[in-house]
This record gives sequence, C-alpha cells and structure tokens, in this order.
Amino acid sequence: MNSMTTTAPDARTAMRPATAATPVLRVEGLEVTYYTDLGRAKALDNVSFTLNSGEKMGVVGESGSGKSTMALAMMRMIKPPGRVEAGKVWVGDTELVSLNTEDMRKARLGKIAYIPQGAMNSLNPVIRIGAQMVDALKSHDVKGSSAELRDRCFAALHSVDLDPGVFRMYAHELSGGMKQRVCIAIGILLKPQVIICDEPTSALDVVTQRQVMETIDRVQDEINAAVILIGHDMGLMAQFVDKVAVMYAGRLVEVATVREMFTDPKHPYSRALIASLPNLENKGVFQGIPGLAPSLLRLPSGCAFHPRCPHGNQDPQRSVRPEEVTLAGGRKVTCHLYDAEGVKNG
Amino acid sequence: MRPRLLIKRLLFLVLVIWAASTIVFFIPRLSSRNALRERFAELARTGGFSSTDMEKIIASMQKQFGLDQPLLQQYWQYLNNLVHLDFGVSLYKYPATVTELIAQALPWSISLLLVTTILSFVIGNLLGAIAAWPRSPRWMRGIATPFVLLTGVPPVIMGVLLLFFIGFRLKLLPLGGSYSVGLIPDWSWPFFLDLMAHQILPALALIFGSVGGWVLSMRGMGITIQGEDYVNFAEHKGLTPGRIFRDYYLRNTLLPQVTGLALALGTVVTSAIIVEGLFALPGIGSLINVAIRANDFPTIYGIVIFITIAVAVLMAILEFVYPLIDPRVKNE
Amino acid sequence: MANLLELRNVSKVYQRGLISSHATVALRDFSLTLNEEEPTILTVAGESGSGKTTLAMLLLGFITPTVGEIVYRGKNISGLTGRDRMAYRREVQAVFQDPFAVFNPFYTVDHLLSVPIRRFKLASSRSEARSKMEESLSAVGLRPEDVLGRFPHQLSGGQRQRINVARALLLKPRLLIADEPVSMVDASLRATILETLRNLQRDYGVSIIYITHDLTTAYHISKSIVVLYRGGVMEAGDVDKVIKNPQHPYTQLLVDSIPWPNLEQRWGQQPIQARSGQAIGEGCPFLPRCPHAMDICKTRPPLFQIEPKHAAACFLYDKQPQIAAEKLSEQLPA
Amino acid sequence: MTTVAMSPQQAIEQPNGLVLLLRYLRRNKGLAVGLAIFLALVLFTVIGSFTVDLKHAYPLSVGLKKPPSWQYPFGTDFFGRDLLAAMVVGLWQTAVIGILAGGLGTLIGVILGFIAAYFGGFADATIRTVCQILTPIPVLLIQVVIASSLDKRDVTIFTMAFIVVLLAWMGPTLVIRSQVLTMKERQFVSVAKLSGVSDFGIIFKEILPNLLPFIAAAFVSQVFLAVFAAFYLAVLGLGPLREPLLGNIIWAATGQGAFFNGWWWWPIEPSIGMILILGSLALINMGLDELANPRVRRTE
Repeated sequence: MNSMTTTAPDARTAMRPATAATPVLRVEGLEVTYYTDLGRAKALDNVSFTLNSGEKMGVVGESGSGKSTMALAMMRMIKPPGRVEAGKVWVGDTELVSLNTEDMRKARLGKIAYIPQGAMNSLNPVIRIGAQMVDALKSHDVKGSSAELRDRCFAALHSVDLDPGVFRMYAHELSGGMKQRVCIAIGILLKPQVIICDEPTSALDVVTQRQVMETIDRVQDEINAAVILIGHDMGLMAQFVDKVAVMYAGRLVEVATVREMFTDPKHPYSRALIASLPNLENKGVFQGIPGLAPSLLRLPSGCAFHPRCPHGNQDPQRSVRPEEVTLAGGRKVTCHLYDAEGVKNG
Repeated sequence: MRPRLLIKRLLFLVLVIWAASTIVFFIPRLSSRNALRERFAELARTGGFSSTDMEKIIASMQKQFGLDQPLLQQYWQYLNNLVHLDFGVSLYKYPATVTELIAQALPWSISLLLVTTILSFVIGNLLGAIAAWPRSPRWMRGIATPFVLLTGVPPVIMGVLLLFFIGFRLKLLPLGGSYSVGLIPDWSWPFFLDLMAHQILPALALIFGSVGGWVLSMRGMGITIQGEDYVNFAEHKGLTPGRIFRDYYLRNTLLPQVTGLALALGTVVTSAIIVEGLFALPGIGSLINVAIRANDFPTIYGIVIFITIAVAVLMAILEFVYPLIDPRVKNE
Repeated sequence: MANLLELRNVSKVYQRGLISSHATVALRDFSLTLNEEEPTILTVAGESGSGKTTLAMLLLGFITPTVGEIVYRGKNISGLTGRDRMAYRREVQAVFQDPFAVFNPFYTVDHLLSVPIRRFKLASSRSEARSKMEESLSAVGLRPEDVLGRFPHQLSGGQRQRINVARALLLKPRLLIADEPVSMVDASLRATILETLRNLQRDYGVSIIYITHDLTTAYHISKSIVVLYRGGVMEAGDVDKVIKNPQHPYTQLLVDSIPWPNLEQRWGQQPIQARSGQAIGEGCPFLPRCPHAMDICKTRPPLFQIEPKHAAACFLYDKQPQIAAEKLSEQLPA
Repeated sequence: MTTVAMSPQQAIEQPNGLVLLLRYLRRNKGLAVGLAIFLALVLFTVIGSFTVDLKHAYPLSVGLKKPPSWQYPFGTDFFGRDLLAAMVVGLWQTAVIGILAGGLGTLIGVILGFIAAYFGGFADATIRTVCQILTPIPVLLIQVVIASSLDKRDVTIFTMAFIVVLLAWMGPTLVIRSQVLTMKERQFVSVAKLSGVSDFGIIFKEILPNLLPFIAAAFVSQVFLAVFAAFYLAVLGLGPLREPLLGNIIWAATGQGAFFNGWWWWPIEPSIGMILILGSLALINMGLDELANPRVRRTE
C-alpha cells in the first residue's frame, strides 16, 4: 500500500555502534512544587529515568503535564514560586542538584545544554551572533586567542551547516530555521554530555523542521551526547527518538522503546494517545480522549488518569496511587493494571 | 541613513521650529495687552516721566517696531528675522538685541544644563536597572518608591530647601551667584573651583528633580526586558551574571532610554529657569526670569524659540546617532 | 441559484512602504467556486508565507483583493452594505488558531457566544439564548456549568478552543473558515475538534475551508486539497491522490517531510535546499529550490491535469492537458 | 504551533474583586502609599473646609507673621493670611486645576488617539504629525508665554487650567493611539467583526474596556503635569495673585526672604503640601502603569 520509502524500520538503531551501556544521565526521584496564589501545585512527582550516551529519549504529554518543568528542574532554572523539592540529577559522575551556584553555572552548557523552544527571540537582538557564541566560551573559562575562539565557533556553525558568515550577522537577519540552528550550534560548543531540546521545531515549517531534526541527529553523533526531545508531536517522536517517556499530571506513566510504544502501548493514556493520531490507515476515524487534563492544584484521588480511563471506575484506580513497575524487557509503567505483572521498583 | 530620510528629517526640524515660532508670535498678539503701553505705564509710575506725551512716544515706538503694520506683514517680517537668528530687540535692556543677551547668558547655563542632564540620566538609569534586576539585593529593589516620591518634589522647592539647610544653616556652600564677589573671572584653577562650588547646589536641585523620572522609566523597561527569551537563554548558556547584566540586559534597556534624552533637556531647561533665578546664577534661566518680571516680551519669545530649536536639533542628532547603536534600526 | 461564493482570478499584492517599489505577491490569480448544494471540506495547505492566511482574510472580507473579485450569491462582497452585509457576515464565519487571543479579556467567555446571538437575533428570549449556548457547548464535550460565567484566563487552552468551535456550531454558517483550528491544542483534544468540524459539514451541510500546514490532519478530515507555495497553486485535487501520490516536486518534498506517527513511514529521502530569500520574478515560485529545475520553469507553469481530480502546476507534466486557473474547482471533488 | 503550555485549569472559584485588589495592593506597596497620602489630603481639605473660616485665607484677615500656635495651628504669613485656611483653599484650588486640566487633556487625548488609530489614513497622519511636531517644544515655556501675555487681573484658576491643558494633550494622544493600534490587531476584534458588531460597537464595547488601565494611568500623569505646571507658573508669579495657590504662597514667601527672616513655617508648609500631592500622584501613576502592563506586574 505505501508507495513511500520502505527502509527497514529499525535501520537507524541497528547501525549505532554498541557503546557500553553506561548511563550518562541518571535522574532519581525529581520533585518540583509551585507555591501559587491559588495553592500548592505538585508539577513534578517523583520522576526517575536513565539515558545512555548517543541515545535519544522523547518526552511527551499534554500541556501542564510537567514536561518543560522537568527540563527546567534538570537545568536548575526553576524560578520562584516554583521550588525543586527533592531528587538527584547525575550527569556522568557529577550530581547537579547539590552543586553550588558557580559550578552549576559552569555545568550549564558544559555538561548539560538546553535548546529553547522560542528560538525566534532567544538570540540577543543587539549584538552579533559571534559575540553570543564567544561569550558562552569565555564564561566557561575557555582559553585561547580571539582567532582560536572564532575558529571554534566556525566549526560549530559548520556542523549545523550554517555559513561562517553568520558569525558577523545579527539575529534579525536570520530566518527561523537558521536561528534555531544557531541555538543548536551554541548548545554543542562545549560538547556537553546531555542535550535537552524543548520543542525545538514547534514554531517552524514542516520542511525546516525536518532540516533542524536532521541537524540535531548529526550533531549528536559527532559529540556522542544523550538527547532528550520534549514535544507533543508523536509523529516527530516516531521518526526521531529511540525510546519514549509519557508524562501525565507530573508523573512518568510509561517509558518504552519507540517500537514497543507505537506497536504495543501499555498504559491506557499511551494507548489512547497512539489511537488518536491521524494516520494514513485510519482516515476519517476520530478517537479523541474524553475529559480534560486535570488541574495540578486539585488532582483526582488515586490514579490521576482514572476519571478519563476506561478502567478508571474501579477500586484501586479510584483510591490508591499506582507505583511504577518494571515489566519484561525493562519497560516501565505506572498503572494498577500491571501491579501483579511487573516487578516493583521498591 | 539614506538621503531621502535625511531630507525628511531636516524638513521635520524646520517644521518644529516654524510651529514654535508661530505659536509664540500669534498668542501674545491675540491678547488685549499692549506691551509697549504697559512698559511705559510702569515707567511713568516710577516717576521721571510725564504721562501727557506718552501716547505720542508709544505711537512712534510702535511705528519704529513695525507694530502698526497689518498682522500678516509683521508675521512675514518676524519670520524673516528669525531665519537670520535675529529675535528682535529687548525692551528691558533696550539697546541690546535678544540674540546678544542669549549669547552672553548661554555659556553660564551650558555647563549646568548638560552636567545635570547627563548625571541624572546616568544615575537614574543605573538605579532603575538595578531596581528591576532580580539578582540585585533586596533593599536595592525597593529603591524605586523613594525616587518616585522624589519626582514629586519640584526643583524650586528642592532648591529652597537646599539653600536654607545647606547654604544658610550649615554654611557649607555659597548662597548664590556664579562666583564669589571680588574674584576676577580668568582661566585659573582656583576660580574654576570657586565657580564649581557655586554650581553644586543648583545642580543638585535640578538632578533631584529629574532623576526620579529616569528611575521609573528604566525600571519599567528593565522588568520587561528581563522577561525576554534571550535573557533566559543567556542564563541557560551558563553566562556569568556580569555578562548577562551588561551585554543582554543593560544594552537592550538603555537603547530606548537614549531617545528620551533630548526631551529631558527641554524639561531640565524649564526647571533651570527658576533654579537659576533662586541661586542668582547669570544663565538663560535668570535672563527669562527677569524678562518675565519686566514684561520684556521679545526676550521671552526669543529664548523660548531658541530652546525649542536647541531641543529639536538635539533630537535630530539623536535620530542620526541611534541607528549606530541599535543594529536593528540600521537598514530601515 | 447563484453560487454561494466565487473567487474570480483573485490576487493580493502588498506594497511594502510608500517609497520602496518592492511589492510582495501574497496570492496570485486564485479562483474557486463553492456552491450550497455540495457542502465540502477543502484544505488549503502551505508553509508560512504561502498565502493561505491571506486567502482566509480575503474570504472573511477583512482585506480587499488587489485584482479580481469575490462574489457572494452573485454580489461582489466589497460592495455589500446594510442587510446584505449582515447576511454575508451571518453565513461566512471562522474558527481562529490561538485560543488565548480570541477572547476579550475584559468579559467572561459567554461574551463570545452571546454577542453573535444578539447581533444576528438567533434567539427571541434570554432563556432561549441560554439554552442555545448550553446546547452548543455540550456538543463540543464541555459541561456548561464548568465554563459559563468564567473568565478566559481561568480556563485551559483546550476548553477555550472548544468554546471557539461551539461558536461556529451555534451560528451554523454556510461557509466556515478554520484557520489552523487545532495546531495549538494537545493531541488528545485534536481528534475531538476535528470530528466536530467534520460533523458540522456532514450533518448541517456547512462547507469548511481548513487552512493548515499540517498535512496529517488535512488528510484525515478533508475531501479535497489545494497546496499553495509563495501565493501560487502548486497542486490541487482529491486529498487521497495528492497526499498518497504527490506529483509536484514541492508537494513531494512537503509530504516527505511529514513525520508520520508510524515506524514504517520513514521521512527524509528528499534533499532540502535552503530556502533562498530573493523575490522570484514571473516563473515558478519553487524554481530556486526545485531539483528538476528547467529553463522553461522561468515562465509561469499553468495547471496540468495528471489524472481525474488531480492537477499540478509543473512543466514536468507539460504533455498533460492544460487547465485554466478559473477551472481549479472542477478538480476538487465535492 | 507551540502547544498551549497553560497553567492548570483553576477549578476553584476566583476570589472576588476586593480580595484581589487588597492582595494586589499588598504586593504593590508604591500604589498603596500613594493612595493613602492622596486620601489623607482629601480628608484634610474636606474637614478643613467645614471647620476653618475660609475667608481667613485672603490677605489682611488675621495678625501678621505669627508662628504656629494653638490659635493658628499653621501660623500666619507676612500679608495676614491664616496659613491653615490658605492651605485648605490652596489644596482645593490645586486639585480643581489638576483634575480639570488633567481630565480635559486625557479626554482630548483619548478622542484623538482613537480617531487616529481606529480610522487611520489621513486622520492618523495629520494627528500623528501634529503631535510629533509639538513634542519637542518645551510645554512649560509656551505656557509661560501665554500666561505672561494675559492681563494679570483676569487670570483665574480656570484660565490657569485652560493654559495648562492647551499643550498637555499630545502625550495621552500618542499613548492611547499606540495602545488602540495594537488592540485593533488583536483577534477578539476580528471575532467581534464576524459577530456583526459595528465599528462603534467595537470601539466602545471591545477596545475601550481593555484600555481603562491605560486611560487611568494617562489621567493621573496628566493631573500630575497640570498641578506641576500650575505650580510652576504660580512660582514665576504668573498665577492668579490673589488666590492662595500653594505656588503663590511659596512665591510670596521666597520673595519676602521668609527663611532668612525666621518665618520658616511660611514656605515649609506649602512645600510639604506640594510634595505630598505630586508624590502621591507619581506613586499612583507608577502603580497604574504596572496594572496596565502585565509583564511589569508579574515580578512583584
């Protein structure tokens, strides 16, 4: 039926050299609470996962599910009224949450880089692009003459296939796609071990989007970093990431490889999400998810998804908060349906 | 700046000056008062002048001043003089023309006006920037409120208070005048120091009057800029706080403030008029002060137009300079 | 019965600034006919700057065409006044993209529904107006008591976009312009809103023009599609034929760049050339980025009929029969 | 195309207006202080006008140069005015000038601003150019020219207010115009058009309500400028000489060298009065600015 390309599905992952599976990123029990005027909202609730170098993990979920909060918490950029309550974030052998402000500042871009969503105005409008790259290098005590620093920037621009001439240009002279690629170039200047992309292409056209995603893919191979892609476009996840984490109401409800997630989703919310996606096969079939995302200020009792879940109106779901369990093959899910089946994570 | 824009800018400048001079020309003509008659009436009251043949003198004076010609004719003549920077003759200091008076008074005022405008610009903006910057210490952030109260203190009141407490009670600084009596003005260092001593209090009065405005506008601008994505991304890039403050925050907040500089000069000049009068400084301020008291209309109008020209020219210059400091504007 | 709406060779040119002669052509020689008997869902697809939003503004009468005319029931819309104008307003409505911007922050969300009811006199009494509002809200899956009386900032983006769609349901126009109705809404809610729009067409005979850059949802909801690039029609026809068997090089690049949500459909075979900035003259707008560029492409390619209900404006198919721009609608299945 | 990262849906009932206002004031101390001072002044004037014989505010009504005492809580001046009565009348007159000139200036500004922004084209071009031409002209000096050409005898508070408003309307016109221009492009105006609302309906029902904070801020700053200008003219001796305007009292005091003759209370009291009026107006203006500009408000 599909006259589209027919390369083997997992062609990409098979080609990757089998690096020792030492997790370059370990997040343990991360918790964030916002003390708003209207009450306390637990935006992130005991989130844990690991990521190996060279691996790509997608984080999906509805708005308000805590995706961006997780990224900000890992970068320790949560501003009042929010506060990181607990948890550890290990990048290689450094633990970020306990670092002092100066070391954490150096760790940003040095060990863990963040590519912003609004690339449109993430670049300083009144100084040249080059100056915004060199000051990042200098802030991380990178020694060298201005020529050396400039060459280093040229290399970064080249790896995101931007003409070195961009070094002397201003932000308003670049297109949306070019601005996003400059942000990526800045992100890889110090060859960080982890790169977090917070919906990097949501403001771009579909053709430019593919261009930017290919750039991130190539850049990741060059510096062998782990990449976290935060987004809501499941199609993008299918095409780009190795494993997918689904978040709901501040909790990680399922983590699985992209093949497992798309062919055999376990958690009812993941299943509904996959089913609702417009696809070549199911033209004219509309399967929305009933109800609305819960308010973090007044979470439903028991499992937060129970009001919208087909299995939701029974007992454990309504009253008891499910714990995360590990299923066969390392998949993780947080749902009472699998309490018996999985191994409790303690 | 493309030539087309240059011409447009100069044309605008001429228009502003024309508007000011037209307003200043017509308004007094509308009112019932006759400047000359009042001037002589006042002279007659102070004795040494018989009022009988006053009407004849006034008539001859009016003819000599061309006041008896039709209004439009006068207006045309008036504009013609204006083009040659001739503001007519001062009634109060009769033989001297207004232009000469201004030329004499200007050097005294220039130093006071420029220094106070620049100082209040720098201090005001720096304090405003710090007040809005989240990282600055707690008490610094509350600095805006007292300064806002300061904008409520007109320079003349500040002048009176300073004059009384510092000048009169504590005798720290001279009470007025531009330099101590008995000193001969020359380019020597002691004279310069003495001159400066006399300028401190008036300058303070003027600075206090205008610095609050800068604090307020900068604080609003600072809060808006610091919410921008590029400041956020700068933090994500792990830049040192100093660099973020200087290159990302200050640079973007200062630009719009510069455009307000020319207008600020206009306001400082108007305050200087009273302060110079209060401290008996021989600048433009006291010149117009005396002219008002003496109903010397040509001088008043001459100075008003002169100040408008100065402000308008300065605005034009700033307009040219601005694209050099803000790259976004260059390729307009 | 005159057609509901006709666009006859409509072009829109924006003159940038008085001085500079540089004019950008937002929409070039676009013709379309919609009649009331065959309500349809037509997708107008394209990247930003393709002219799709300009077309929406033209249809809504917010801007006037530089060339050509838009005719509503036989009368040119720019000349409509009084009762005719209100009738046009009543029958041509829109759903906008940004759920934040559509609500006037000063009023509660009811304002968005109560104003049209009052202005178009859809209800004789307050209670009838209230019941009409509640009926349309529940039709989009919202409980009226959760929403009515609330201020926009108190509701989530999803709720607000549903009220936006409820407004269209309430008015039951003859033509609904949906300008990116689901692009700012979560995936889970997207299907519900698209289904409501589809039902609007199927059950109430409302023609819908679905304006988007997202071909996956376009394929899912519409019957016919027109692909725009820099103001020109590149390809048009039955949505199944155009998406599954794109002919114009630009459409091929567009379809190939769609991240389909299943692992069998890999993307990324078509090489991308950076989008050049300089203004193209008369020739095919895609010339600077086209892998099959030929000399003849410097002149304007007309529409060629590739198969029934499927046409593309590209000289690769110059052996196929030519179609005049005015006949575009014949390619679009009802 | 970005997902709507909205704050979670607030299911709880929003606290009513008064609580919100108090909470906003607690966070925005400047506005609170400003309002407090302003109310105090209003009280002083209202109570004063009942308890004090206002005729004493004029020359030769009481003993000369008496320091503050039980009989004359604010003391008397060189011309035999009871300064307490003078302050009450002076504050009242300053308020009249301020509100009259400020109100008129804002009204003109709103009308011209709306006409220029909403109907655009030729009207917009002329209004905008006129405003831009008049901006560099130092307003106070022109007011000096006007005042000095009027006959001293027929200068009353109302002529003062008129002089002040003559050149004060450009500011609000440009501010309101730019606000209406941005508001006009907003999508809820397009939706209103689609709902059959007429041009006037859009101006008064859709755009105007959202501009109230800006108009309020413009009004307060106009009152501030008007009071400042009236005071400025009075201090130059161009005000209504007989009226006990605060500016006049200070002009008379400095003229007689009150400080040097030991009558310290004579210039101090009107100065404090003027500082309180202008200071409170400036604080209220700052508070309203923040209300009008949500981003500025967010960080308190």
